[in-house]
Amino acid sequence: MAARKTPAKSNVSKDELLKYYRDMLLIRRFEEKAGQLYGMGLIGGFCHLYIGQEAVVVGLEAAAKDGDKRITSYRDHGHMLACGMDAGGVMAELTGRSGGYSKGKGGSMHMFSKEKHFYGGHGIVGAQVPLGAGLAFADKYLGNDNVTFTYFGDGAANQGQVYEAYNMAELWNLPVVFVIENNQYAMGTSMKRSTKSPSLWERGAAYGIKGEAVDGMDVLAVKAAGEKAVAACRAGEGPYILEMMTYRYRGHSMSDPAKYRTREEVQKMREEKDAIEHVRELLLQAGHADDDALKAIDKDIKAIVNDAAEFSKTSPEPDLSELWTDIYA
Amino acid sequence: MAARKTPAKSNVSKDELLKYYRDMLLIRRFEEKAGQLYGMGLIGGFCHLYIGQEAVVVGLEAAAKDGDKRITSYRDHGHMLACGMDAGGVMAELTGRSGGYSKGKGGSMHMFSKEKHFYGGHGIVGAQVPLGAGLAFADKYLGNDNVTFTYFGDGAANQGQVYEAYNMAELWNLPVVFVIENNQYAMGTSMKRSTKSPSLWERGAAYGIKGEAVDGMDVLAVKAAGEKAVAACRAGEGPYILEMMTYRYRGHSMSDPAKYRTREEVQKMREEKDAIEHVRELLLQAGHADDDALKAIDKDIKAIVNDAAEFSKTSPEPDLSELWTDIYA
Amino acid sequence: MKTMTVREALREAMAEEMRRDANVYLMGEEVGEYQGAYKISQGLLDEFGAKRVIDTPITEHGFAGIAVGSAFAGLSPIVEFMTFNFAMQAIDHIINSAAKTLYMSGGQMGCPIVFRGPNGAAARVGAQHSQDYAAWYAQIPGLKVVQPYSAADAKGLLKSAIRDPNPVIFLENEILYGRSFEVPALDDFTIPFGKARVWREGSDVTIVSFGIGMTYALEAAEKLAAEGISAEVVDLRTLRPIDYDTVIASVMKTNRCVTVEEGWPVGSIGNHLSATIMERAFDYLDAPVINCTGKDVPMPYAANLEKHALVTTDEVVAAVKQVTYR
Amino acid sequence: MKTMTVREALREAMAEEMRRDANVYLMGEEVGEYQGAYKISQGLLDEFGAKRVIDTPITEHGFAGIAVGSAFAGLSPIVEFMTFNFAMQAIDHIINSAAKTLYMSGGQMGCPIVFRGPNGAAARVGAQHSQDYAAWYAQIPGLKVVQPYSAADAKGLLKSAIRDPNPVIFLENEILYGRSFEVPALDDFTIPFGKARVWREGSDVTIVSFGIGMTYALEAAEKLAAEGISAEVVDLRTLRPIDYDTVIASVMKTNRCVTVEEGWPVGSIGNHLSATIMERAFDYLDAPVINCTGKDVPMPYAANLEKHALVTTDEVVAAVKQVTYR
Ligand SMILES: Cc1ncc(C[n+]2csc(CCOP(=O)(O)OP(=O)(O)O)c2C)c(N)n1
Ligand SMILES: Cc1ncc(C[n+]2csc(CCOP(=O)(O)OP(=O)(O)O)c2C)c(N)n1
Ligand SMILES: [Mg+2]
Ligand SMILES: [Mg+2]
Repeated sequence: MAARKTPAKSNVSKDELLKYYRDMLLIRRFEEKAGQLYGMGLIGGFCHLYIGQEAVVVGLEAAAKDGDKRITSYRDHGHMLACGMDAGGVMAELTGRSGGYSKGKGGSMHMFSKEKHFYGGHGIVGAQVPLGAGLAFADKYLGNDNVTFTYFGDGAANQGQVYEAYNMAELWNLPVVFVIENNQYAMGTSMKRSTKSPSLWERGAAYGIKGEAVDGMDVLAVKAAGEKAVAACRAGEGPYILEMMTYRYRGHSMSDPAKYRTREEVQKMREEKDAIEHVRELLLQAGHADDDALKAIDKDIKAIVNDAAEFSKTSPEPDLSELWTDIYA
Repeated sequence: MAARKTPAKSNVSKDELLKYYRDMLLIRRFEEKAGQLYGMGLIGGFCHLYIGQEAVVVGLEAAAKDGDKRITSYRDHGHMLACGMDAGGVMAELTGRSGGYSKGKGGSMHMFSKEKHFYGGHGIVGAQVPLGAGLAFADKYLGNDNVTFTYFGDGAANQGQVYEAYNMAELWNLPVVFVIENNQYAMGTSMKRSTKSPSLWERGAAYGIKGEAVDGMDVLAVKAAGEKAVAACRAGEGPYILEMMTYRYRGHSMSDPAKYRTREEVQKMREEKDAIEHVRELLLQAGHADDDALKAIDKDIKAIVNDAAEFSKTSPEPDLSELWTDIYA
Repeated sequence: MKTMTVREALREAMAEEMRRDANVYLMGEEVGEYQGAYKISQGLLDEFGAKRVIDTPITEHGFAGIAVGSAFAGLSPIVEFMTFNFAMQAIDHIINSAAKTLYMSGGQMGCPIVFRGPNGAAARVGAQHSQDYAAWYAQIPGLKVVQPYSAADAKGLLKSAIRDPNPVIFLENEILYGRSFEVPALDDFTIPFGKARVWREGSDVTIVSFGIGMTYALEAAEKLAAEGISAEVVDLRTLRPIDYDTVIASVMKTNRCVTVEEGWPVGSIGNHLSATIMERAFDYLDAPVINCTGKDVPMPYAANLEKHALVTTDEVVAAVKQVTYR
Repeated sequence: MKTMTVREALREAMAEEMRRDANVYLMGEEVGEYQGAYKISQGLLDEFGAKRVIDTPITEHGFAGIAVGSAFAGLSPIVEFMTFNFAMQAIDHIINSAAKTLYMSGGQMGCPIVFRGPNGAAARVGAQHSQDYAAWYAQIPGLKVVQPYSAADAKGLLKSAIRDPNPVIFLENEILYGRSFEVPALDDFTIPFGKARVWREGSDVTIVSFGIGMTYALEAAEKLAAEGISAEVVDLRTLRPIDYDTVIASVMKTNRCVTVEEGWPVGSIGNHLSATIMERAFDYLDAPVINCTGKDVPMPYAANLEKHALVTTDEVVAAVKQVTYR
């Protein structure tokens, strides 16, 4: 991955920078806590951590307006926190409790919030791509100017339904931003072992879709690209593809020892490209914050995460009658 | 469609030209007869005629060697005749008789010949594309230099599984020629109503696959392109995509009144681009044949087709016990 | 009452519901300019325009997913599959996205959508175009499954399906499209799900069927009547929910039952009815329930074989005679 | 005899058959360098190389189609689906391409292929990752369907599946992978399809199950024995073909039957057994056959709900008591 370029004219305000810092940190600490709870046996099944990729969702949320929608895969905790869903509600879903966003019935991979326009949380690799195009279809049908962010991975990008969705999204000019979170691995398969395509976003060009690759470890670059994509969509020139070059620090899921890459590779990413560290430096360099201020934020975040964890342990299991509800509306 | 260019140096021999003429004429007359038998109620269900597209299969067969494989959709009569399958066996399958290639159990859409390396005859739009890549996979696995011709339509070209197959075919360098028979319509949907892609073969480029568009109404252009594609595949540089610009004169199937295009459009194609007429002119111009010689061929072909029709009427229906055979090998 | 074909009934149902609710739209291959491969949507493009009658590329997986997504966002799509054979391309969205999401979201994310199109055998279209998916879909919690026989039921049930807040699989049949029936001439005629219809009362045996299976069931009942056997004929109409009570009540009266469907035998609707009737009315059964089904073979093309591959009226008559010990 | 896990048994079966026949190859997501998502293919890449142990992109529809095509051309692929939930993406190739082509080609075009992977619920993986497809696939003529319980059966049946000239659906179960059983230490140990195994003889009731369902069946039999009820436990092992004779013979002896499976109730294997037993052994039945199945709900994530969504041993015990009128 190329070295980070701070945007030429960084007209980002102190408050914005601080917000990105907080939001990314919340995701990271939340995920670390989720990892701990998993280790303690409080979370079961699959649990896919977002650590390393925080700048993608935080940068794109900065480009979103109220009413915009988002949908993603099973690696969804970051997306939910970034769009303002409650950390306690998310964590309680991870522990399968009644206080979770799906009353404990969905788990880590399947959460939703109508209020925050978060449409899941989908377990089938690639399925969210046509679904996301469909959310955008609805907005176009209803005649509003909302945009849908449809996130998927580099592995998902090989699924045929992605290209069916591309084709129709362009044919119908749907206001959807396809966000490829290219973290370079699909489970143990590196991108170069799954395709000879040099890039993923360019595949959309054959369908007539504009797109670009973006440094997904740089929240400002992400935000800038997001604003461009969103503007195109709102102007009726959607869809748009953003390929976010990013990296996950942890294994694919909790059970993955990640032997398919070296420790050095991960270490290098963390050291040279970490998205949170980057904003931390920007804050310090610009004099927007000093160590104490940042520590205060850390403390805040820790408290939020601890409260979420506490809630996720004390919230009761769903009532057994819940087995039979929500099958039909 | 651009006006036909006769290849710069046409080094095609008399015998070859005569063979293309015969082979194309056989397909056309066979299909006309099939249309008649359908009208008489001797053929049931779906029946998709190949009239207009003859140059595609005849040109590509001229580029094939023994051992090469072919697979296509339900619009398969032309492919079978072009690779040397018996007209009587094909027609008897259309009438559902025991003398048909599938003993009457497959019908127009589902015929096969191991001997001629014809792998069907598939009814699900797009399904033959991964199947064809799989045939090529087997040849590569077995270490021979056979090539597989995988035919599909412009409508099929939107199916996601095509891109999944492209990706793996290129990743594994499979010796497969993907032949898009772009007859400009998928049932009643013209290509411009189904995609904003300006061309179909170019979609393969994003996966790293070489390809080109070809005048599919010109058997010599088809053959030349086929030879290039086949050579690449045999040299281990497959896959290859050929987008054949062609046209079907008849409706999609026997029940299609084809109201989605004008009579004039069809008439213009027939008059300006007809593949058989083209070769006929070449033969006459070059003095390879006179009217009498061509009439003799016509007569020959008519006899073959009439014999096939006769066989397809007299061949008995399959024995009722056949209901229960061939479910398991 | 007015006489109309199943085709017209389906079209009327869609047109009426589209007039009633601007969020209802129709999407599928050739539904618009071509007026439908089987002309079910004839005239709808003219009336409702290209915004609401949408021709798609041949990409079932993709457009089913798009339609489901739009339903999550509040629209009420009707997705036409040219036939249900092609819905296998899209079955992951039908099952995993449409049927399961309400549950996975703890009740938040409803999916009001209708998937409709011809199911099962047409005439002479071979193995890949003739599969009957009734039993498969009926297995899935989160789906509702409808398979009408008559035009009245087609109309009333399709209107209910479009209004239903859940994903509904609406299984039509190509052979039935052209059949005419009496349909109530009401302004707003709907039929609730989960109510079987007794087409014919009888005392000696209960014949349970649905969809095109009813053709054989009614023909058989007619033949049996001529031989002095009185058959009660029950049309399930919906396969999820199933109206068990009507079936059980009838079997408790006749003490005998034969089921009829065109689909394959293993894991069939008939199997499910047999098991349910045995569990709930064991002591009332004077004979085993017999399932008349399509044969356990892929559909052959040849005319003579195809006829035998399907269930036949003679087989139903024979089964009834067997359970009535005649 | 040697003790090994189901995981090891499956791996040995593949390794032995790959040694035996150079045309057998393994394809799927993460089967090679990662050694299998569930480590079933551990070591195979090392032994057989990348030509025969092939990592694919995440494109089930595409690679299933490629594998089927290669089978038409004479190879014998083993396709691993990371789980059978993802096989829904590829189900058109499984049904329309693999299962039907021999018939459609009048016997010319065989398709020797094995589709294998974990089926049904694992632990806490939610609704989209927990579906049991046994009954769906068992419905399809042209497929063979295997669902082993023990390691010995896993090994012997997988070896038979790989040699079978037909498409075979081989349904494994993640929970069973780590369980140990005795496996015959033979050079070439195969088990024929269509032969049920009687795990436990008994006289009061027949419990029929397969796959992980056997866990509940055997546990229930143990508990029942303690209460003086003698249960015969039959493991179907293959669901297409089904060994009806063994089941019927047992029911004719015990006069009572309970079926056990984790899958959904409607159109279940249990339903099929109920219907078949009723048709073939009606006069022998002293009580209705009861089907114990997974509940008619999508799989919930919460631990307490998940436990109840699956079939339980207590339910099997209760069903047996009901049919034995205790
Ligand atoms: C259709 C399907 N196939 C396989 C899987 C198993 N699986 C879950 S995640 C995953 C890898 C996806 O990688 P990518 O799309 O790059 O996303 P990432 O996990 O890196 O965020 C696989 C193979 C699945 N859930 N769905
Ligand atoms: C998956 C699937 N969807 C729909 C159909 C119905 N159908 C049969 S042919 C056809 C049009 C295909 O057009 P194209 O690929 O251009 O081939 P052509 O008929 O022009 O040769 C359609 C929609 C089908 N057979 N399979
Ligand atoms: Mg990835
Ligand atoms: Mg076409």
